[in-house]
Order: sequence, then structure tokens, then C-alpha cells
Amino acid sequence: MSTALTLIEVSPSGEIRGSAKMLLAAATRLGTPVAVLSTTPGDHSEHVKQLGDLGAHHVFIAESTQTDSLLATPAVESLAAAFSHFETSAAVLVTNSVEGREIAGRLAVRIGGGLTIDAIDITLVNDRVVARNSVFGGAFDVESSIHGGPAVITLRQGSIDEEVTAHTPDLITITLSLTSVAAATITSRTEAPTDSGRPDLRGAATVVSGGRGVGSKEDFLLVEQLADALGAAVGASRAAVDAGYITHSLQVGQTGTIVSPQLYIALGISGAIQHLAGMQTAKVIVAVNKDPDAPIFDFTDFGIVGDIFTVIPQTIEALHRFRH
Amino acid sequence: MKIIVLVKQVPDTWGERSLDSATGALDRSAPDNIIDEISDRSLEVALRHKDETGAEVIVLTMGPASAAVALRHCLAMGADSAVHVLDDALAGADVTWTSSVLAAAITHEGFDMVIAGNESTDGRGGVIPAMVAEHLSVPHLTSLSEVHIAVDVVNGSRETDYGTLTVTARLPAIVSVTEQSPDARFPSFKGLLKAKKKPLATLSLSDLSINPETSFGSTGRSTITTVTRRPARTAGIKIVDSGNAGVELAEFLAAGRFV
Amino acid sequence: MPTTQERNAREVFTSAARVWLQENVPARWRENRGSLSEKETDEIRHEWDRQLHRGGFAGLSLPKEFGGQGLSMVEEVIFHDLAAQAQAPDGLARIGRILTAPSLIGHGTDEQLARFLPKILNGDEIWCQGFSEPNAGSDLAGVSCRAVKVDGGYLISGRKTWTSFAKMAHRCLLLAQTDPSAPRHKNLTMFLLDMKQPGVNISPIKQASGLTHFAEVQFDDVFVSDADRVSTEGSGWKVAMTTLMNERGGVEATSRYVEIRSDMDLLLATLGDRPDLRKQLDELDIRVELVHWQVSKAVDLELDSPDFFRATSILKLLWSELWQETSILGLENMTPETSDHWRLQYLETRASSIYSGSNEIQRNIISERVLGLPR
Amino acid sequence: MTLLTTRPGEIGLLAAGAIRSALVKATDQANISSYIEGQSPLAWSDISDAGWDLVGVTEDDESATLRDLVEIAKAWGEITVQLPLLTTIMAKRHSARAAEHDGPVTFSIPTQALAAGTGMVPFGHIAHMHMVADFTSDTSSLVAVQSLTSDIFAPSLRAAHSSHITTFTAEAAREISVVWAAEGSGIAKRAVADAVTYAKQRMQFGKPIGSFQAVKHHLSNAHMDAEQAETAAVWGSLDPTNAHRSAVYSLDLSIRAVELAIQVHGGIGFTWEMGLHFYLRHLITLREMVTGLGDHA
Repeated sequence: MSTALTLIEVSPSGEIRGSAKMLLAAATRLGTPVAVLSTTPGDHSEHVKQLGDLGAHHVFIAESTQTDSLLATPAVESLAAAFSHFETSAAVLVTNSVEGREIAGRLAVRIGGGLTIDAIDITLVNDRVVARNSVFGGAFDVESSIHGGPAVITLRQGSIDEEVTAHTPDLITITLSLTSVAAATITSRTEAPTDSGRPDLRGAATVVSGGRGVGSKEDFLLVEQLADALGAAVGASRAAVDAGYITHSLQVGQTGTIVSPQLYIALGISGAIQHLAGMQTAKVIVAVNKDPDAPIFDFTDFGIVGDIFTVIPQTIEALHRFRH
Repeated sequence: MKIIVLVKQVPDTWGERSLDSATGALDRSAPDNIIDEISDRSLEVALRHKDETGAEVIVLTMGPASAAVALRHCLAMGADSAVHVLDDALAGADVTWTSSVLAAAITHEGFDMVIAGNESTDGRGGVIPAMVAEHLSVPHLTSLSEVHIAVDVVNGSRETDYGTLTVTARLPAIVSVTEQSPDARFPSFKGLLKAKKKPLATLSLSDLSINPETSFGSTGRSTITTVTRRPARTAGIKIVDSGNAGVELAEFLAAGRFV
Repeated sequence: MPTTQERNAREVFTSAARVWLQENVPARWRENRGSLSEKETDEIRHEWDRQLHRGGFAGLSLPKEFGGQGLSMVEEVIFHDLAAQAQAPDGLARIGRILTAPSLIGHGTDEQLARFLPKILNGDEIWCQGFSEPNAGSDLAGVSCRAVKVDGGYLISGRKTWTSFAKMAHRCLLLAQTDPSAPRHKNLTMFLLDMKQPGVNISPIKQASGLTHFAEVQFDDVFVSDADRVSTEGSGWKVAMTTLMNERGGVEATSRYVEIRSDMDLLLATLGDRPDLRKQLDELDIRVELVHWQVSKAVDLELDSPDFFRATSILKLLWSELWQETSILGLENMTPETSDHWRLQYLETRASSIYSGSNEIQRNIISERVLGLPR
Repeated sequence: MTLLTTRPGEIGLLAAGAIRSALVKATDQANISSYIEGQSPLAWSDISDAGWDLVGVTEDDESATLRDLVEIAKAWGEITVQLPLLTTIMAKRHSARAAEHDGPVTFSIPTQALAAGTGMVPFGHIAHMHMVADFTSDTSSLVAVQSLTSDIFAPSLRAAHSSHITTFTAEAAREISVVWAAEGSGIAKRAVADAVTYAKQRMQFGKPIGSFQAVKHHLSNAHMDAEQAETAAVWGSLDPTNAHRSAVYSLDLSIRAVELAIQVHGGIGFTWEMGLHFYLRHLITLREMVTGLGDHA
């Protein structure tokens, strides 16, 4: 069986990012899953164990002291090295993020691969990788197959969620030489604040969003409370962002973040087309809104016509009861 | 300094966009085509540098005959000359083809710096600048909200999903800018009259010594196999709160194992 | 945008066409049209096709390599306009020129092009169209005329209706079902059927107006060879679409414009001094001219541009409804001198909102294909 | 009639494109009701600094043709804002004094809605507005608009009534009529596009209403009207003899298209917040003024 490479993202503080689980689960569908780690030299035994638990059969570590100071290129070089090490790789999977897409793009040129961006599902059909994309705000599904070369695919975060069997992986470690590569240098770094302790909006399995109907910045707390009761990420409609209830980085929609969670709960959101475009590939959609004619109700699996300030506290309380 | 700006014409985003179910290509017949706003911003970055230093600004696009209007628009804004890669063989080109053709055209013109938008409003792939950079073996500094260009170096701030980076590279390099970069200037009537006299070159694939069969035959291609209009989501259960809806919601979530 | 050179070329073409028409339109037709027998009428119309070919005016917008003149839709429209002003006859080769030729150029083999196009252009062969069926209505996908595969070809059985020129036609551009089990739009095939064969039975249809422009045609096991199949089996829907897009184009609208213009002139001449009708007449007159400008706007666009389809898709609706309204106004205000004309014209124009794709279907096409509304 | 070309020249295409993209950017696709009664989303200086008010004035043998101006006016109508661009372009095109003036210009037209001796002044309600007193004279100065009352029927036109009435040349009256017809066709096109978007989104009986034939046929008819309104403006720009009557008919068609667009919107269509009535008000006022120009054209 051929291998499927995944690019494991590591935070500057050295932790494996949440996307690793999705990538390795997806790779398992296509071949023998390989975790590729582009990192600075050090002890990686904890990483290796963690990746094995997530289903990796091989862990390929490419080390360089410059990994943290160069933009994207170390990851490209690491994947290219892994690609030539595992001669039969059918696919390379990367998270669909700003950096992930660029790494995938450069790699595709480098190895003569075909590129699919922002896939929401992948399968192997007659030994050929078939990727599914959702375009134009979820109005169309497009399936494409890659032929004539290896498949390089970026996967939308949160789109694949399945358990795979843990392994004790093989370890391959190499040292990269990055002295002559064409790369931009990173001179400083400011990590986005993640002090909420909530999952990232982009990859979250559950998202709770609030809209204009929440009414005020103070009352947005209710949205956060429900999110915390469900271990969910917090999102918002453009109307809520424009009204100043919450920061722009949490806007869900065509001009904000496009999410594809297992569960999406919309509170006080009427459902403008631009918002729907950012969340309608969610598996299950729930909405609570006072207006019985709100367009969002045409898209919900479970809709409640009611006041969020009476309904949601009740829900939170019931959720606590279920837990105990 | 010679700056090449990559521009793109996209459908005006009024109303809904559509895919041709037979070919999977964007159905460009529906709305009017306009220059992508992000292309305008990229050009603005180049023009500001031109205003300061007198750099030469060339706009480059690949697209159907109608894309020439977008180039004229850029010339009216202040670009010095324009290059249009136009070839029937490029209809429906994917990112692999597009990036290698653009790279060939950039090499053909010669450059110190290339500026592009981070992603187009129609494709939203966001990979072309990095792919072109790989073809040209130069660094890419992409998704920049701010750009500073000096004699032989460019630097800027880059927004990512995990925070902000400041990045720098020696020229030649490729830069892509985001929506945060400054608004484009408003084209003027005088500029438009001048634009009519500026050079607009049209290049075919053979002008770039590209033979689609031999040049692209050995690379992987992603081919669309099916396009389906997603069935409109149908409304499921809808209840009116009569005092107990909050509990019903909790039960619904528990039944779906979301708790 | 036309360059100065193109403009000049168009002006040269226009004057050449005007002079040629002046010299070639048969006087007998121009002067005694009302009193000619049916046989004489057909002879003059058939001869007109040959004259057009000799004069270099046949197939104006068809490529030169296929025996056309290699000009554009603009010249095609200009020529129609001038021909109507010069009261030229309408040839019998119309179906061959505007339906068969583009279908073959789009989908035919070299051998088919060589065999059929010259005879279409020189007027030797008259074509008819076999699309509509008694039970299919406006829905072409409902065609049930069968083509059963036999050695070397197919046997055609079924019934076609609303067929113009059926009686005199040598060939029929025929849509038949080759695979009843295939999905809609994939079960049809286009054929080039020889009409002068046993098994082809033609019965004229008498219209509400009393005239017989159309016929019903019954096919009983009529043979058509593999060489006379257009493109592959199952591609008939695609081929028919090429054909119909042409039918709805500017050329048809131009010839209709000229007919409606002459009705409008009659209305203005006989009713122009009626103050109570002034507003109505003025509006109709503007609308007649708008048909012409709409065609001009359309043909001036690139044929494959989205605006072209946007502009042409409304033509059929414009002229057919306008023509009905002018004839109603004529009927309501007729005098003993004009009553024969308006009574006939009123009945004749009842059909105009039904043929060439009923106006209801036309509105569905606009809403789905131009505006993108869901089916 | 010889058929030459019905297409605009390069100036028309590029200017329309530039102005359209500036308007799209400035309004950010907001509903007309969110800005039309307040401040214009685009500043007048953005337009005048870039020289677009002079697009109809001949300089170095180059200027927009009337056909080009039709293209510009159409784009302007697609995204209606409350700025006096079209009146200024036309005033500067037909009056040397107006062309020298540094600022927006308008004119005063008698209409059937007003008492004899009173003229409708589009954008006359804007401060420091000047109007052409007499298009037939090269020496007559501009006059500052002394408004009797503001006319609030069409907020997008910021109109005022004035006791001074402009004298028009036949050519100016004709060209202004055609340009307003073109603007009207842009408005109609926009209203139809909005109604189509609405019909695709609005669900009833479990389906978007745009899948029902009754709604489809309304929208096809509205599309035909908008398309023909544009054709009538193009015709008017190329055929002076018929310019005025085609312009009036063009506005009739645009009005009908907007009426249908309102119908398709159902109940929400006639509410103030939906904003469709602003288009209708604008078009009706244009038709009054174009009819008023009929005595000169």
C-alpha cells in the first residue's frame, strides 16, 4: 500500500496543533499514514507517541535550526524530503490555512503534483484520490480527481472527524539544510491571543454564534456560556461584529471565517446569505430566534421560535443536569 | 525597479454565482466582469512605490479577451504598461497551469518584484503567489497587511490564523497583500485618456515558448469529475417556545451525542 | 468594436447589396404577388435561392471554407433588412441555411459538409425540420419518434408535426429517439433523412387562417444510413440546441421586423389622423423600432459573449407579441379596404406566440438561463 | 437606416467601469435605504477631483460621445447615490460657462407636477449648487440656486423648486433626456437583479419562490423591460430624430420593471426599509423632467 503524507503543525511553544487528528484520519483512508514534522532539533519522543496515538504508522522528522525563522519553506523542504524518502506516496495532506495552502502550492510545483485546495472530504476510488469541495457558500459540491501525478490536498479544518487505531510508529529523522533556499525570514512573531481556553473557531467541532438579536456586548456573555457548556468555539454574525458586540476575528461568513463543524448553533441570527455561506456545510444546524420568519429557519435541523434569554439559560441548566 | 502586478478580472458579486455543471468551470456568462478589488489594492501598493521612487509598474493578467478592459483600467490608474496572456488553450486552466504560465510571462518581462492579491474573490484558492514563487525560485511574502519596499529588500506584516508575523526578504521576491492594505486610488478621467496611449501587449502561449502538451503533460492535474448543486437544506423540526423549549434543545443535543 | 476599416467594408457591402437587389428581385413578384398561382410562387421562391447563390449572397455568415461568404451576423441582418425593403421573395432554402448548415458546421463530418452544404447554398436541395411531434408539444426531450438500429443504418418510425416546406423538401433534419432506456437529453440522435422515399407520408395542416404553412409527416420504417447520422448516437439534444439557438437569433427577428414594420406603416397610413389612437400608435411604432435596435445591439456583440444571449433571448417574445397587438389594432379599426388584410393577419398571428418555442417556454428559458432562477 | 455600431467607445467602457467600481466600493453593496436619506456614501470631491464631471467636454479632440455617456449613466443608475454627477456632466458638456465653473452644476425644468413658472431643479437642495440659466447663450452666467422649497418626493435627487427656469437648446434637452433614460435603465437593471436574488432566497412551500412559474414570468417580463429600456436609450443616443420619444418610452419601461420587482418582493417590497420605492420615486421624477424637456427637444 502506498503512503499518505500529512504535515503536522506545531505551535511555536512546541505543541502539536489540533489539526493533526483530522489529517491522520484522512490519510488513513488513502494509504499508510505518515506524520511529517518540520521542527528545530530536540527530543521529540513525546510528539512521536502522540502522533502514534492519532494513527501515524511512520513519523518523519526533518530538523533544522532555521525552521522557526524562515517562512513556509522549511515545511516545503521537509515534505519534499519525505516525499522522496517514501517513494510511493499517493497523497500529501496539509491543513487549509494561509500557510498550509502556500506550502501545498509550492510543494505541488516542486514535485509535479496536482493540487486541490480546501477539500471537505476525500476518498480513494479505484486507486485515485477523489476530493470533494464545497463552493459558493455551500451552494455547489464539486468532486475532483487528481491524475498524472501525486495529489497535494489542503483539507478544511474540522471537516473530517473519525477515530483511527493507535500505532507505535517508526521514526525517521533527517537534518535539513536550508542555507540556500529562497525564503522570507521571520523577524518577529505575535501569537494571536487564545486566552479564552475555547477551541479555535476554524477547526471546532461545535460552534455557538450570536447575532444582532443578542442585543448588546454584555449580553453576548450568554453565547459564551452556552459555548462553554458544550466545549464549543464562539462565533458571530457580521451584524453582531458591526454592532461591536465581539471582535472581528470571530465573524463567521463569506467575509469572515468559513466553518464546517459537526454542530452549529445560531442565537439571534436571522440568516443573511453571507452568513449562511460561512456555515451551511455544518452537519447539524440549530437556531433560536424570536422572528418566526427568519430565513435561518429554512436551514435548521432544529429551530426554536423564542427569546434566547429564556430558552438558552434553560438549556444550559438542563445540560448541567444531564452531566450529573 | 521593475514591479509586476498580477491582476485578475472576476464576476461582479451581485447576486448568485454559478458553476457550469458540464465543465465545472465558473459560469462567467452570468454577471458582469470587473477587476478584482484585491487586484486594485495590489496595484495601489506598486503605484505608491512608483510615486515615491519612479519605479516601473507593469500589470499582467491571464484571461479571456474581455480581460483587456481590466488592464486598461490599471493603465488609467497609473501603471506604465500592460501584458495580457491570451490563448484559447488556457480556457479552464487550473492553478497548476495558471502559475506556470504566469511565471513564464513574468520571466519574459523581467522583474525585481511581483505583487499580487492574497486570494481572488472568485477562486479564493490563495495559492497562485506561492506557486509562482516556486517556479521562479524566489521567496514569497504573502498575506501582508502592510508592505514596505526598499532598494533591495521588502518587508511587511503577515496575518495568519495563529497571529501576526513580521517578515523580510531580499529582492527579487513575490509579495501578496490582503484586504487590510490601503484602498486603491480612484481612477481619473485624465488618467484614462493617457491610458489609451500606453502599451498593452498580448502574448500567446507560443510567444512564451509553452506547448501545453509537452509543458504540462507530466504534471499532476486536478480534474473536476462531478458538480452538483447541493440540495437546498430542508427545514427540520421547528418549535415555538411555550416554556420548555430550552430543555427540548438540551434533549435534542443529547440525542445527537453533542453533549 | 468595428474599426474604421470594418465600417467602410460594411458600407460597401450595403450599397452592393442594395444595387444587386434592385436589379434582381423579379418584377413579376414585386408587382403581381397577390395574383400568382401557388405553383408560380414556389417556382419564383426556388429560383430566388439560386439567384442569391449566383449573386454571392447565399450563406453570408457561413465560413468561406464551407462555401459561405465568411461575413458576420451584422451583414446577415443588413441583407435581410434590405431584401425586405426591396420586397424580395423568401427562398425555400431557409431551413437548410439557418438550421441544417450551422448544425453540420458544429457537429457534422467533413464528408457530410461536402455532400450537403453546397446544395443547400446553391438552392438545389430544400430542407425541412422534423423536431416537433403531436404528443411532445414544446418539450423536445419528449420526442418519441423511434430510430431502430439495423445493418448499415436505422429505420425511422413515428410522426412529426408543424413541419414547414415538407411537401417540397428533399431532406429532413430529424430528431429521433435511439435509446428509450437512456436518460432524458441523452436518448436522442439527429439524422439527415431523405424525404423522397417510400414510407414518408405528408398531410398538410390547415391553420385557423385557412392557409397551410405546415404539414404533419408520418414515417413508417424509413431507412437512414449511418453516414447520415449527425455526431454520435445520443447527442441529438446537444445538436438540436445548436440549431434552435440559431433559429431564435437575429436573422429571424429581422425578417419579422420588416413584416411588422409594413403592418405598422399600414396602420399609420390609415389611422394616423385618429387623435384617440395617437398614444397607442406612437407606442407601437416605438416598439417596432425597438425590435430593430434590439437586433442591432445583439449582432454587434461578440457571438459568444454573455450579453449576446441576454440580448437575443428576448427577441422572439418581442416580435411575436408586438405582431399580435398590431393585428388586433388593425382588426378593431379596419375599413372595407383593409379588412381582408387585417382579418387574415389577425388569424395568422395567433400562431406567432406558439411557434419557434411557445412564449411560455421562452419566458422559462429567460428566467432559467439568463436570470439563473431554479428549475 | 444603415446599421453601424451600437456599442460604446473605449472612453465609455472604461469610464463606466471606473465609476461602477468606485460606487460598488463606496456603498459596499448596502441597501439603498441605508444611505439615501443621509450622507452620500461617496464624496463629491472623489468624483470631481478625478475629473469625471468633465467627461463629456471635448478636450484635445477627445471626449465621450453621447453613446459613451449612456454607458456611464447606466452604471451610475445601477448603484444610485445622491450626487449631481449626471446633471454636472451634461451642464458642462453644453455650457462653456458651466465647464469653467469649479463645482457641481444643474438646471431647472418645468414639469407637470409644478405650477407654471416654477422649475424642478435636481440636486437644487444641495448647498452652493449652481445652475445653468441659459444653454443658448455663451455669455450668460451661472446662477446660484435660490430654492423656493425642497422637493422630498425622490430623496436620491435632492431636488428643489425654483422660480428661475433654464432655457435649453434642442440638443441639450435631447441629450439630457437620453442620459436620464440610460440612468433609468441602470436602475431597472439593478432592481431586477435584486428581485432575482430575493426570489432565489425567499422560501415558500418549501421551495425558493423563484422556482414558481408565475414568479419566473414576472421576472422575465421585468428583465425584458429593463433590457429594452437600455436599448431605447442606446437608440436615442444614435438617432437624434427619435431621441426624446425613445427616452420617454425607456423610462416607462424602467418604471414597469421596478413595479414588477416590487411585486416579486411580496409584502416587504412596499416597505420603506426595503428601499425599492426610492428607485420608483427617482424614475418617476426623471420621467416628469424628461417630459418637461419635450418642448425643447
